[in-house]
Amino acid sequence: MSDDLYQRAILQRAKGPAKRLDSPSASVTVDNPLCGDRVTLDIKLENGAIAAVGHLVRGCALCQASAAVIAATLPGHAPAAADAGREALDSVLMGGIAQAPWQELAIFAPVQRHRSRQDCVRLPFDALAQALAQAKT
Amino acid sequence: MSDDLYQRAILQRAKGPAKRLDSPSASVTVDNPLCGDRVTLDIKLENGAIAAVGHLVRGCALCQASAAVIAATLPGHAPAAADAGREALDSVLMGGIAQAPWQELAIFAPVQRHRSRQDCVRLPFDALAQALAQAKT
Amino acid sequence: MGFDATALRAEFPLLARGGLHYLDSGATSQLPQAVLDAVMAFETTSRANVLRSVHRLAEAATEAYEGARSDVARYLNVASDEIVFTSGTTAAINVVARSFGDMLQPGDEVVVSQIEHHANFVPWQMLRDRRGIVLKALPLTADGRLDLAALGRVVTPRCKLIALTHASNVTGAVTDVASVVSAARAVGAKVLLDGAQRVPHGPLDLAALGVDFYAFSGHKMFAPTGIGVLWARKALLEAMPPLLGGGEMIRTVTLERTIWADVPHKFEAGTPPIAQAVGLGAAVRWLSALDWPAVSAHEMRLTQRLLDGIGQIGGARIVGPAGLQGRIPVVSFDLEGAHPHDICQILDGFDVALRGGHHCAQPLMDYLGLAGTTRASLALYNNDADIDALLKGLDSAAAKLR
Amino acid sequence: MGFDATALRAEFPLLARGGLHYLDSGATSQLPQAVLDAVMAFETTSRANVLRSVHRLAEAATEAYEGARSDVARYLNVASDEIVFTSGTTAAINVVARSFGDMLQPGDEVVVSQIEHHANFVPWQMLRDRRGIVLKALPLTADGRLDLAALGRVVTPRCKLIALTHASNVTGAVTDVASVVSAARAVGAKVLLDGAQRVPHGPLDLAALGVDFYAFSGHKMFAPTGIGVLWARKALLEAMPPLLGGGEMIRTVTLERTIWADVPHKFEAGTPPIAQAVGLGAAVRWLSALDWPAVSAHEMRLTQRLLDGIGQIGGARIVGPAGLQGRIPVVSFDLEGAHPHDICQILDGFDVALRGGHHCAQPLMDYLGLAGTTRASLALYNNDADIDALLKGLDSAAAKLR
Ligand SMILES: Cc1ncc(COP(=O)(O)O)c(C=O)c1O
Ligand SMILES: Cc1ncc(COP(=O)(O)O)c(C=O)c1O
Repeated sequence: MSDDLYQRAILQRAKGPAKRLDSPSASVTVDNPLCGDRVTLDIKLENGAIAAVGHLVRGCALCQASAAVIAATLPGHAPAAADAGREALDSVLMGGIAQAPWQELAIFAPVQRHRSRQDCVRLPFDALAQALAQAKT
Repeated sequence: MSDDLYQRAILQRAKGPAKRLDSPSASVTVDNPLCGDRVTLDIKLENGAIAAVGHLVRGCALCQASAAVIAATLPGHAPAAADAGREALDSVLMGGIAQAPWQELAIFAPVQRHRSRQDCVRLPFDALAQALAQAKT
Repeated sequence: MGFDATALRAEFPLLARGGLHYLDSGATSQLPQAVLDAVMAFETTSRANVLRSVHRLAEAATEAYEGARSDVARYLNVASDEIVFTSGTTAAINVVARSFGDMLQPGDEVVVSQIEHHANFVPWQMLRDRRGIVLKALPLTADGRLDLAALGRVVTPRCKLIALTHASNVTGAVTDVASVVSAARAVGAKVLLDGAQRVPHGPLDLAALGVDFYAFSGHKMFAPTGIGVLWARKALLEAMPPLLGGGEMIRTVTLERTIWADVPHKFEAGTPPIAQAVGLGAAVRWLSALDWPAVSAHEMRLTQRLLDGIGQIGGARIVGPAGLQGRIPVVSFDLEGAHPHDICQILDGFDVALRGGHHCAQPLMDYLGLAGTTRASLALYNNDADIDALLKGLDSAAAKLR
Repeated sequence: MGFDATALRAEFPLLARGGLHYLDSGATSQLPQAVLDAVMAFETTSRANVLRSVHRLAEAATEAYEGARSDVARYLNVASDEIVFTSGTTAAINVVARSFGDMLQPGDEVVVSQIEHHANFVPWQMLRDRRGIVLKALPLTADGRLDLAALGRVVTPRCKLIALTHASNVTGAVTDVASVVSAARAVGAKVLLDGAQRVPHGPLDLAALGVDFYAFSGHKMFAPTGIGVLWARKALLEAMPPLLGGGEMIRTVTLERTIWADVPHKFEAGTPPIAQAVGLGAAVRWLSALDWPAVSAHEMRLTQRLLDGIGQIGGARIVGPAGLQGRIPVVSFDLEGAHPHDICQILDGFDVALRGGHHCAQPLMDYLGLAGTTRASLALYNNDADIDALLKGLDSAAAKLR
């Protein structure tokens, strides 16, 4: 019933190397109080676009994979793509599809049936939103 | 099931006139916190014996009847008869019999099956014990 | 929809067995099969701790528990994150008396009334003794209602809270909430209603009532014992410190300090009464499906019969309002020369369950000059046979005791 | 008497349906049919409020409720008027932290430990912040036991209370109570034990333990949610002011002042969790009838299999004592590179219910330097198939996640 969560795609992302940025425009750490997960997200803005994303996760595979998808997808896009990512994730978690450039979020479709785990996937997006807000000020 | 409590004997005693003493050796008022019942008992000692008992009850029929039986039984007896009365009542409430001079307590035999009401019958005996203790000091 | 009194009564196993005229629902109501089934189903298919584990049982338990919170919120027409599960009315009011009360300053005033149940009286007296607040009691009118005309005099600018019963467990009188709320608003005070007796008699619209706190128990509204509800406006819950500390109510704990979880969890320390909350959810769903105008008409028709019947017994006197206006189906009376416990005991012999005594309202009894009253409290499952048995038994008790 | 593990498991409807390896009993245990039946029988034949009315239902309810108190007292070998029913361990400890705690003076000391569940930690931290007491935490040994050698240093003459867990919900370590009690006695301090994890594993002799307060929950010991117990020595209960005010806990109430009822009722404000207490009574009667040496041997044999099996998984490490000495059948472990929630989720796919996370013991996690552990907690109904399924699933999870 739950094993489906741990498909190759998610696990590969989760196990991929995590990399922090050296001189980020903004850097944020957020916690999930329930499970103690902790996500650190760095972003670098250049010419109004996101040049790079760094990440470090002390957390579960879902959380790690989610942060890794952000780091892989976002560079080269405008900050507004972050909001689109959040919406794409919500859509996937409700059984819908993810619009470009966030198609890879489809790997989280099985989480739809595991409500208690949805926050794990969302946490990196919370960190992302906070980092962008920080970069703006 | 419960109607048996209100037999003629108990009701007659309960409805009999209550009379306070004019110059008691001791007078005590006790409350039953659960139902708000209140018993006042006066005793007069003469030559080491109980000469008279006065009583006033704001309470249920069982409580009134119990006080009335005390007032009718005790005069002329030594104070120790009060303890015997307590024992006789306990005996009746456990299905046993009441020794002289407390035979009339047998009217309370049906209370045996109504635990929540046993304290109603006991309250006047509590007041009696306190009044005797007061008279001694 | 309509309403079939016989069919409805048949849903209550304890009553369906027959042989009992249960008129003590104001103390504790009976349980419909739907609630018994919901609790049983939970305990035998979904039992686990909530908000903690990720396995399927824990997910099911959490969903059932949080689902109950939504059901209750719907019954009250409020948001579900304003619903705090407690162990009962008493616990709910005590939370307010501590968490809100301990934010008050010496000299601040709390207004209760002389008709309150001890649950809405003793906690405020304890607060008075702890914090040096001033505790005032709204007086009563001659027919035993709150004397709302006195509000202008009793409620001063130092008043921070008016805490009143929504419906009296002794007289059945329902409080006119609108005038209480406007008196409170005039001085910036909050309003708490003790809804223990009101909730079994139909859905509520707390938003429309305009109060700030509402407390009630499951066991009086066809739900299990061990569960109750505190509803409060979210801003108040957020401002109030928690009363109890422990698991589930924290965000982070270190040796040095603790950060609370969001509301409502901040007020739900420890494993909550999970199965009981599930039962409460089932009860409000069951209640919500009823045709309430029809149910109320049924309750009131029986109440009228009761008032009329008692009025015809020599020496009997209704304690509280004598009519149906602004009342729940709770009727207290005094039978001259007969003690309430004797009456109840004799009625038990007629298979009628009543309650006699001070009903946890000693200040009211002092005001009335009575040691106690005899009370018949009805619920939607009562029927004409119950009233017949009561009146017949009362005749006999009166003849015997007087 | 002996002990038939298969027959015993069959008494638990949720488990008897099959298909689930429930190893999360440390969070909440399952219910045997005997307890379900007792609650159902009460609700459908004796449901009424207690200590209030004289009708037959009320008499039956009062007898059932007070009978449960006697049953629990017998399980603990104490007097029944020292048993206070609460809504759970958390509520029980909070009562002590308020009622006993608020009698302490600034500068007085309370000693807890770094291994405590938040339920036995946060209330004392709140007391510290409220009353200015000094809160000290007993450190741990390398294998995650209480460092009792530190007692001499940590417990000073200003110490008024030592509040420790009887058995850890994370490591399974059982506390050596005798040395705690003697350290307390040397300075006149009281001892509170959090027995939440200990009570499901057999009857207790509190008199012999020599402690002053004991707290536990029904839901972890095969009884309903919403019920718990605070035991305390009578003299302490008599000296402590009540935490909650309301009905049932008073002798008399006037507008001016209130006189409390006798213990234990002074601490049971409002309608108690009646049906839940009846369920708890049934649970302790059911537990008392078991052959405990045989049950313990069964629990320990499975625990040994678990310890051995986990030890054979590469990268896995037991958190806490590695042996059977002084432990309950609760086993936590860390699997390098794998997050507890991922492990639990994958194990759920093998029909195995585990719990991962901080287990409401964040100070312990800080000490261990872990975000959380994965925990298997056993009860008397577990069997070899449960252990097999767990170990098989763990192999698979380790292969997948690492
Ligand atoms: C050791 C310990 N203490 C206290 C508690 C709290 O118990 P409850 O949540 O039932 O109040 C628990 C269980 O969660 C526990 O394991
Ligand atoms: C008006 C009122 N308030 C409060 C209570 C207390 O409710 P509980 O005993 O369920 O806490 C009751 C019932 O006894 C009541 O009738």
